Amino acid sequence: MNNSTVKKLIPLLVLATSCAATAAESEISDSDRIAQYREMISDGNPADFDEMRGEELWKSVAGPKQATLEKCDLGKGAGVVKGVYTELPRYFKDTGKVQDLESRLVTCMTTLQGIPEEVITAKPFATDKKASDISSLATYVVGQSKGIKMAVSTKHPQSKEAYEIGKRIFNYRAGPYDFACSTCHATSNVRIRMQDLPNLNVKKDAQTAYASWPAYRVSQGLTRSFQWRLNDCFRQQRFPEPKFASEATVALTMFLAVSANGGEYAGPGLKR
Amino acid sequence: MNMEINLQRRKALKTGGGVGLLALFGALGLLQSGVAFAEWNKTAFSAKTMDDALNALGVIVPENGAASIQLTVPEIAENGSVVPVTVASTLADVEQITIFVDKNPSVLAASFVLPKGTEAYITTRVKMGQTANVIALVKAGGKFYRTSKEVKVTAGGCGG
Amino acid sequence: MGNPMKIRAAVKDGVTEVKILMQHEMETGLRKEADGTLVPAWFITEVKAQYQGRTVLETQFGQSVSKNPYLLFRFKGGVAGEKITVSWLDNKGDTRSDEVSIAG
Amino acid sequence: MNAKLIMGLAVSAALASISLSAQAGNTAEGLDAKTAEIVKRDFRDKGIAKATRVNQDELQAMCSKYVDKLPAKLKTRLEAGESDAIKWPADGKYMGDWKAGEKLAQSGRGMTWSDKAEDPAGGNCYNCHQLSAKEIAFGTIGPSLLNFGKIRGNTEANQRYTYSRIYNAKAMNACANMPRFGHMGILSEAQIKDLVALLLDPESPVNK
Repeated sequence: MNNSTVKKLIPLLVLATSCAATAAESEISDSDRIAQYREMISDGNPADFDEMRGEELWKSVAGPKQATLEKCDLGKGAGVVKGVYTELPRYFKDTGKVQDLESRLVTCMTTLQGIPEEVITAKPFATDKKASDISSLATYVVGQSKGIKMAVSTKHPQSKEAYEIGKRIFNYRAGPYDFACSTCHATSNVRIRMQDLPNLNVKKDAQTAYASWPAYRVSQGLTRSFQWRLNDCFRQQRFPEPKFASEATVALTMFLAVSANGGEYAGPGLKR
Repeated sequence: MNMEINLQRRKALKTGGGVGLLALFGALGLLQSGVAFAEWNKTAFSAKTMDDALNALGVIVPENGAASIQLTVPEIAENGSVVPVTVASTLADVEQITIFVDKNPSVLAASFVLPKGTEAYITTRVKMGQTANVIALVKAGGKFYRTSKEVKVTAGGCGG
Repeated sequence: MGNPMKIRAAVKDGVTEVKILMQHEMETGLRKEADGTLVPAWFITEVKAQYQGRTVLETQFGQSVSKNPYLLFRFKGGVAGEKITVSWLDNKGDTRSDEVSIAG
Repeated sequence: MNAKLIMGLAVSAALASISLSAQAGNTAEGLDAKTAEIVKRDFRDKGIAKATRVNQDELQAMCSKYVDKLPAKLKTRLEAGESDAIKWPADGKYMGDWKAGEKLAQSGRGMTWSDKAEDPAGGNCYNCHQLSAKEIAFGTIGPSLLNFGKIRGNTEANQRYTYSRIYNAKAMNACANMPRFGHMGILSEAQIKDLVALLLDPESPVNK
């Protein structure tokens, strides 16, 4: 054991008999070190490659209809990509549904390119063996909203309803562990192991957290979409699997996106 | 070995465009795209211990570089798959910078040859299987200097 | 042929800073699949950066370099608008070259 | 530092929204019903995580509905029910092996769709608690348990108490964050005993 380890252990041992508040202070230094680590890896985000791949897919003909996605309407008119992510999810007249980015991309790929929905949603997440087209497309689209403030509307009654349902799903406790999203994400200044947890009921935390997804996950070497983020939360909640781009996940996204309103979108992010 | 190098050259040429003129340059060692690579130091990169790695690099006993090498690593790495390492040096005439991780299966991580005019300042990212020392070796004016720092690799997330 | 790199280069006060992000799996050869089979080693062994025909950095990598390798280095000289070429070679003999103009 | 204050605000905000929805009558209940319907439809079996896991027992349903702030009477009733269901060790012993307990505490595995049925579940303890001083990667969702045994004493009464807390934390606090490790069959009796030993054994790193 070297010196620095010993130094770190001593304060912990001293604190052991004192109260929890003091213990919390000593932990700040480790959190600071984690922050320092994140700062050091913040340059050179491999998510850029996924963005490039997505842009190419967006502009390339594909599917039985041999069409590109350049006429896809993500909410601001056919072909508009700039800033669309900051207003998603939203209500779409043509489908009569509230859709998030990924479910809307499914719509465009089916209607414009003629790719069957089952084909798109069968394996919607990237693996270390195979990239996911829909995930790369999402990375490309979100990149075009960098620096723009989140402004998701709940004016439409269906949007409002999605928000309310999403809030309920956020607090929905079930499964063998009795976990809900709120079990880990409704308290400030707590962490799992060394990972700080955002309190998604607090505006600032919600903004920072939402604005950094999709993100390149260093531990997996993959760029992850927001639908993946929710999917993996439910996995760790010991829930069954949420269907990709389902009403449940879109409603939850609506709740989280509205909670992040006003925050500047900063993705795609880079995470541990 | 030779065959392997030739194969690599051929592939390199292909990416360079594969035209006859380039092939000619290649044969003369004047590859336009600059992909005439030196031979990879297999012995050093296969070394399992610091001693073996240093031997393979022809280093006898390096000088203490604590004062002359600025090694920047995180004290704690949130994830061992990406650990940022920056090596800089105030020494004159730095020719080479080498980075090791003493507890990795192969201890030598990366080696940089700095031609004249290139500053002694390198950042890269390495994998670490566990808490270990990152070691920087700097060759300057024909001499080797060494310094090291510990990086704690933590268990992350929910672990599931 | 490998996937494109992302290279940024900028000159300031006579020093050019180059940041390179490469796309590569960097498999150690020690990782196992879920079914227990070993994933063969596959990693970049060498990276070379050139400016106006002269080498400004020569690099050798081992298995310990992270997936999608990142490199930052600085060299004296370098003129805005001029090109930097970066090339890599991996242990399977695959290679990739990309270039970028130095920003002012 | 402001955690308490922020939490307080969040809780009162949550309460306010509940009472508002309650005034709206059918709307809130309608939304609750619709949420349950959507959740049942939109989650599917994956690996060992079957779709039926979204079906809530009364405690889960009530804690969801009241966002973990139960009316006093309901809280008391639910806690009594959980307490009555605790299965105590037949041999009357509560202490196992702290070394096995430490291993369990370190493991965050178990019961996700990427775990296998035959893989033993971990205790997930370090995810939320500080235990051994040697482990710096500990969570803070739950209180620090460093020196738990030293502070509380390794008495039989305390062993029994500790066993019950791990077996079913909801017996004392209906909407606690902590899973009901025994009640829900996550950990076996022997595993819980190992964790009791980790917390109380004077030789355990928790108390060193």
